[in-house]
Amino acid sequence: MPTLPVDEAKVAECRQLAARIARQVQDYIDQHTTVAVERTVLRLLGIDGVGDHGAPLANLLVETLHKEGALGQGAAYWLGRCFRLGLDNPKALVSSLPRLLADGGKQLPPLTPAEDAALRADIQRMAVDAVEELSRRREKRDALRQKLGVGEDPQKYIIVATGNIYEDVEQARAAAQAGAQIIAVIRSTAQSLLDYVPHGATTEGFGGTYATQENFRIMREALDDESQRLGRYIQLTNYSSGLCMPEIAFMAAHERLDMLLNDSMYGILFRDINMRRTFIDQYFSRRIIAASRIIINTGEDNYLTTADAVDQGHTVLASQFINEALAHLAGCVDSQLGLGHAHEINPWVEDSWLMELAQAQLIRQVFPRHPLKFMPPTKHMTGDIFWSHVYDAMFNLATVTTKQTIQLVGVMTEAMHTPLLMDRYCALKSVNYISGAAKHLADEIQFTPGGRIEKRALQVLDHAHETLKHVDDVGLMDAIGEGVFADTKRRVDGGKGHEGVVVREKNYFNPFLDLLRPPPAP
Amino acid sequence: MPTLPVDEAKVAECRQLAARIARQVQDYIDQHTTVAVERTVLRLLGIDGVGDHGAPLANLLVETLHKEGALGQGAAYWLGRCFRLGLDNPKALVSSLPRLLADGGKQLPPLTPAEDAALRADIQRMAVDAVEELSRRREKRDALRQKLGVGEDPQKYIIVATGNIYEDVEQARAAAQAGAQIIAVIRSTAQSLLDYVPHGATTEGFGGTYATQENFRIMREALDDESQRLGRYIQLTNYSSGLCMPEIAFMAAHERLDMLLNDSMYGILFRDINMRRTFIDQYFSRRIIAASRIIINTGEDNYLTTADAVDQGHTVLASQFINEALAHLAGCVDSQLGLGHAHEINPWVEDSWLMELAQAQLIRQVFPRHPLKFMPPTKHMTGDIFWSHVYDAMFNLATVTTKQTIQLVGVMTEAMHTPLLMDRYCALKSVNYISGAAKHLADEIQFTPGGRIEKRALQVLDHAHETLKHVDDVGLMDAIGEGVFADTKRRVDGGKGHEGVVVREKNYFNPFLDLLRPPPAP
Amino acid sequence: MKRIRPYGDRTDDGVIQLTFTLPIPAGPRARETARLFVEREMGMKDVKVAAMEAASRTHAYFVVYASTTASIDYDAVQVPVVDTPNYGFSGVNERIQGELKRHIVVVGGNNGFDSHTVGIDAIINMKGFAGDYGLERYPGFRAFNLGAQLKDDEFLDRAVEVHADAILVSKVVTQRDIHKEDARGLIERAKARGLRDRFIFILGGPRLSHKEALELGYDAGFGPGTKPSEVASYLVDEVIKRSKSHPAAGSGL
Amino acid sequence: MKRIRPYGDRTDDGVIQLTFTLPIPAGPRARETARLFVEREMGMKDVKVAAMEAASRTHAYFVVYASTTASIDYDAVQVPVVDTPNYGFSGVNERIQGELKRHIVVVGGNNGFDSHTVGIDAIINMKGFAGDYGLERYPGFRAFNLGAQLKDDEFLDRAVEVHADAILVSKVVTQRDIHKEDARGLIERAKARGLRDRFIFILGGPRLSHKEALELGYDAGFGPGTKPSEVASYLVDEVIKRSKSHPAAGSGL
Ligand code: B12
Ligand code: B12
Ligand SMILES: Cc1ncc(COP(=O)(O)O)c(C=O)c1O
Ligand SMILES: Cc1ncc(COP(=O)(O)O)c(C=O)c1O
Repeated sequence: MPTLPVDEAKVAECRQLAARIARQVQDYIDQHTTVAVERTVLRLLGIDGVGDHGAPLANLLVETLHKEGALGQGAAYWLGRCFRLGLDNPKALVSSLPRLLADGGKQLPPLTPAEDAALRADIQRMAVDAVEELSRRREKRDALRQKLGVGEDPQKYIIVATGNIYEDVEQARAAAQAGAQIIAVIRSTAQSLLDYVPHGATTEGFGGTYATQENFRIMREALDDESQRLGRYIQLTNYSSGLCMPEIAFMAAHERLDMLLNDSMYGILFRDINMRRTFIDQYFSRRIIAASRIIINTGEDNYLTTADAVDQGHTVLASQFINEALAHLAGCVDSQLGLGHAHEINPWVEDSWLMELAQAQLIRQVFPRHPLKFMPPTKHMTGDIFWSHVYDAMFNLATVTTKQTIQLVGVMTEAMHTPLLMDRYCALKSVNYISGAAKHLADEIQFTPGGRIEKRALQVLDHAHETLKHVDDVGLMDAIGEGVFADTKRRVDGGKGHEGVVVREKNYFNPFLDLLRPPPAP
Repeated sequence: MPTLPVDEAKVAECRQLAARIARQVQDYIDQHTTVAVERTVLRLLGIDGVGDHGAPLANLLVETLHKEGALGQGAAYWLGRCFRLGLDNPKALVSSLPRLLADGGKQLPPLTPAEDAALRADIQRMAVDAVEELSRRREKRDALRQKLGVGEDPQKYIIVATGNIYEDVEQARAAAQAGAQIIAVIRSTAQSLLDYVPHGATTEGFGGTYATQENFRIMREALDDESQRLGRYIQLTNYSSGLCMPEIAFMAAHERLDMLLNDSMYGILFRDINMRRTFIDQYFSRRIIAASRIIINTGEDNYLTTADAVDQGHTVLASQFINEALAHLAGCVDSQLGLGHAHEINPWVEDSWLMELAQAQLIRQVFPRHPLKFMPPTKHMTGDIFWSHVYDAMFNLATVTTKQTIQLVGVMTEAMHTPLLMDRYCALKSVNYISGAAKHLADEIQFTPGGRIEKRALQVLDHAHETLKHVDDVGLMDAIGEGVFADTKRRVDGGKGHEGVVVREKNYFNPFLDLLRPPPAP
Repeated sequence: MKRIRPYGDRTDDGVIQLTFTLPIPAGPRARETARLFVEREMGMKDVKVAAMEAASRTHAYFVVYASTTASIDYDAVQVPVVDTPNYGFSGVNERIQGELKRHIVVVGGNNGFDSHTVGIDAIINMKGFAGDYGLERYPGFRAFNLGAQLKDDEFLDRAVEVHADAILVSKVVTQRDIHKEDARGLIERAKARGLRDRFIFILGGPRLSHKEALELGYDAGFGPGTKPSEVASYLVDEVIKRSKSHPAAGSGL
Repeated sequence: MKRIRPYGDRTDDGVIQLTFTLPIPAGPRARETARLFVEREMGMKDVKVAAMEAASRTHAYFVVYASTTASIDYDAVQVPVVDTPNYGFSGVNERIQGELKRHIVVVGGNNGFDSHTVGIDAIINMKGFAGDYGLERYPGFRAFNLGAQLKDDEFLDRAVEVHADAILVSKVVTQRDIHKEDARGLIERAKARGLRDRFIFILGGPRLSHKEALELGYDAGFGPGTKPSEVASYLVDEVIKRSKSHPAAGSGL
């Protein structure tokens, strides 16, 4: 692989800065919970299904707890209380809970310490079972993956997005047959702004298909079948960032997904979700992810759609260090961190491709053990599909030249629509050709010492380092306020979902915070 | 530029071998002439126009001379004789000549030495004028080219081929507007097998447009205009190899063409034209080319359409050495030698693109001063235009990576038809993008020492060296008989046009053999 | 009348290229199906199936070249255009200072669930688009970028609040024509609130044109590649025109 | 009856992609012309002009997506196919040795002005095509490759001379349907000389199919990607079949 003379001391310093930045955020996280975290706890404890108007039971329960100011003790605690009252049918719970909590919970006399301990022990047992169930599912997934193998890097990741899970299945199978290794089902537009996860199989979406647990199951089942037919394991991913980040992480873990789009800041910057909410949510989601050894895909690639990739390339790297540090705090290991970056430099700028190589190689070297996710051009793609197809081809070549791990397959119709079946076929064929024709290119070239590529890479690293110093100075939340990332400014108390943030009470109960532990290294 | 550790001594040895091979052929050439050479002499001396049935006057005269066994003295001699008889109207000449030559030329009593000398002196004067006229035209061309500039390397060469010279003009202008720097007008299919050059402007062709002097003039006039509009000089090329190789060279020189497809063996291998005929013709054509400082494009790229590019890549290089040596013997200088090579390795072979880079870079280093012509994929192109467009993109990148001079622009519809206007637009846009985005890539990478690319390049050079040794042993004509080039075997006395080869008599007269001299270096 | 048809390799040859997928397995019968489909069902001539490949076990992918017999009367095609000249950055400022003598106030954003701000950012934010400064940079403009995912009332309220001359709406997501629905929705809400005539309504986005914007009830529309100076030029003329007919108070320069 | 239509993103949505050029300068009016052309003149729906660019000062280039309302009855599409199984190299040889018990003699070439030998070379020459040996390599075949630019009489004379069972014709250049003209010409010449039924006539090339070959008067046709073993398999069956009906002398094995 062409190697850049990266200053390892500077990289180490970046990591230290990021660790400090993350630690500060983590201190905030550790004192709070959110409606989404608590819904996830309930789901982990078996609260599934929907109420009369299609609202998930977990939502109905948590809303009640929140309205009554009881959420700071943890939904697990209240579930335990209900159980002790003999209320163990979830639907019954939903209808009884408001009454029980009314008027500051007068109907619920305080527990003795022994009763309290017993309650917690009961829930703890259930939680242990739940975590064991997740482990079994992780093992089942890993066994099949192990048996069939996922194929070589770069792994071809491609999206399906018909809105109808059954058509998605058709298209995912077709994509797998054409060489795809990872199927991503794009969510329906704006699902990430819904403060609940829709339920059941869905056939009407909007530029994407609803992420529901049943849809996950249907797709995984189809891919298991297709994997057997093709003799190679097809991985599945979906999107977790958003107002339901931890819930979707749970569903994904339960339905044996292999990866998740999961970023500590994407929701803040691109969906205007409140930053406190997002930080708390990402943490709990990543605890599940760490335990289920799901690979996360972070969203730094998106920064270059709003900010210029030449001027702001370093913000991608700076953010990757932060995402890494936050993920580590949640127990994720490097081999799970599919940090995102992208090939988004204005293609008509002279030597733009040299700059792409520089940045891609730099990131490869800085994160050597990480299953990096490399995003194709999107912003400068145009309706001229022939040219756009060539532009993607250059991205494909950059991917092999710098040995990226996960290759989001660029599709020539990016500027028009989510890919048609034929678009995907063309895109995969291009990748297949280039990955083979230039298979060992990375081994066969070196960068000219002191040349344009080296200089650009070192400059990006320098700027990332400076950015991290500044973020460390002002703190991550204020840095986001200044628009350090993605040229987008967000206020600490602005954005959606802020009302769902709750201070943990002294007696806050969430058994999973202890139980969710990374599995032993494989 | 990534540099290969090419053994310069071996390269020098290849050149010596090629010089010896060429010298042997040249000895044969120097004792012969052909109907095409003699027609060219007549055209140089002003015999233009066509007879009653559209046959060119030059053909009618030479046919008569040939039929009567008089061609060995040279058409120039006979033209002189006719002039001395007062026959100076070409049409009258055509009708009188058969009578004059009938019965062994009884009506033409032998000349005294003084008369003979006077005759030759008269023709010599005309020939001097003719060569001066060519010089003036060359200077005019060079002045405009100098003034406007041709733009940067690699120079984008693209074909037009509608069959109708006026539509060709439209399309050539469109191509120039889209960035083309060199326009090639493809000839009508099988024109190269016609033993005459059609006359006048033509509007009906067959997969191409007839190469006629008037068509050359029309296109050059349009391109002069377009050059002025665009503020950059658009070059023009056409095809000379074939049964009329020297005649087309003359017409091209006269009409200020910048380049010509002109190869010492293409006609033999790909049109089954007799090899003796071709060797003699190529020589005289190149004398004109040398004097007019036209750049030639040779045809080794074609070898890889009939022979496998992995196995037979070295035959391209071997042939380039021979083409170079033969061109030197005709007075051409290196800066005129657009030796042809191609990107024709089966694209689905692992590391095929690495082998392409190896060969392209090798040829670049072996011929550093030569305006190399790099041909895009043709053989493995398919009707899947999206994939084919990507395949061309990889060729485009190989072109800049190895700093080729003339880039034949590959068109995605290669497997279907000669390019539509829109195909050409798409093709040029791809080239424009890649040439800019990877502009300095050649400066910024090195090949890994001892790696796959290096090894492949050195192997190709070794094999070329061995091939040249073998050709030197058996002689070029017999080597062609064995199928050394293009996996195609041709017999010394087989193929078309053999009957047009004539031994030069002792008193053979062709004033241009002395007069056509390379111009002083610019 | 000048009827034209596609130019492939010669004037009027009508040659076009098509790509499509049929839900049948690739094979000789699929190839013939594709050919017949284009020839008989779509009515084209000289149909050449350039490629047939198996996009999946059950889908065949085709690339086809064919000649259409259709033609169109180019002279009869009329399309409304924004015909203001582009005065450029300084030209616009001069006209504002010299003629209008007050600021032009605009609010811009993207309503509905569409979260793309890139389009409106390109028009409003300082840095602008393709080297052409955004409205924020113009001394004669006061521009408020409200971002995306805006509720219609929020959008209109801000316009009222800042005494906007114009409302700039960006629509990027076009699936199932949601951009039209959202665009129309805002106009209807403005009408319902009696605000339609108070503002110049401008619509823009990658799949929009002036023509479509007019059809959706806007005063002007801008499509892909729009430069901020084009919008500024249109606005300065339109505001001057309107202030001549209804000389209203504006924020002084 | 199963009427099908193109599959874009959903079953039966009919979405196809088109590319074409119109001989008019690029601009808003050209864009509208393209849209109307596809919608009104070609009869498609949901027409989206994805790209319009100036291919030249006077030609606008378009990429369009649209939905066709056309559909086709797939069940009714019939296409003749060469239905011999592929016996493979050794399978063919076994059938020749075991059943036919004599050599199969073929001559192959490309007539007219078409100088492409690559197609016939791929079928006849030793090395064959895509790893599948050519007929020269089969012990049971005697194959003569006559190259390209053949005169019809030359071609037929050689076939007579070597007692060929089959004549293999390759046509590559297809401009203005010259391949059809040349292909038909050879058959007519054979008829005129009373030789049509003496040989199996096989036609092949990148733009040909079995169906078209039959229409042009041949016994079989082979298209792009043909492997020599497919041709060998067809030939061995056909020669066996014919030798059963007309047991003629052949060159012994
Ligand atoms: C950047 C981008 C994003 C960014 C947006 C960041 C941001 N803050 O805006 C991110 C990554 C967040 C994103 C997310 C999504 N995106 Co998006 N995105 C793009 C992308 C890649 C580039 C757009 C862009 O930067 N254009 C550059 C700007 C400058 O151009 P423009 O918008 O055309 O604006 C110009 C003109 O149109 C005009 N103009 C525009 N608006 C206005 C307004 C006025 C008043 C005027 C005068 C002029 C004007 O002037 C501008 C300058 O010339 C496009 C693909 C593409 N290449 O177009 C997809 C694309 C638009 N996205 C798409 C989709 C589907 C989504 C998601 C729904 C994906 C998902 N399922 O998760 C989400 C959106 C969720 C939601 N709720 O909306 C689709 C839309 C499909 C369709 N036709 O409906 C596209 C086409 C990609 C695809 N092929 O699927 N996206
Ligand atoms: C190689 C090639 C050449 C070589 C040919 C060398 C030679 N000795 O044959 C050279 C460089 C000499 C050449 C020259 C020309 N070529 Co050419 N050439 C090609 C090219 C690039 C590849 C063809 C190829 O190698 N195919 C590989 C073979 C194995 O495939 P195939 O022919 O399809 O054969 C397979 C099947 O069809 C089938 N098959 C074929 N024949 C037969 C016969 C039988 C009996 C059977 C059973 C099966 C069978 O089996 C084969 C194996 O699967 C094509 C473009 C392309 N990519 O297709 C252009 C192409 C065919 N050439 C073209 C043209 C126009 C020319 C020229 C006229 C150009 C010119 N104006 O100078 C000249 C020809 C002049 C003349 N008089 O004919 C055009 C034809 C356009 C058209 N549709 O009519 C093409 C499509 C390029 C283009 N886009 O312009 N060419
Ligand atoms: C990290 C991450 N999460 C989520 C998403 C998708 O989010 P949404 O469904 O909100 O469009 C993306 C899209 O790019 C992403 O990068
Ligand atoms: C050197 C050379 N001459 C001539 C030609 C074209 O010859 P023709 O007109 O015979 O097809 C080619 C085509 O590739 C060539 O390479």
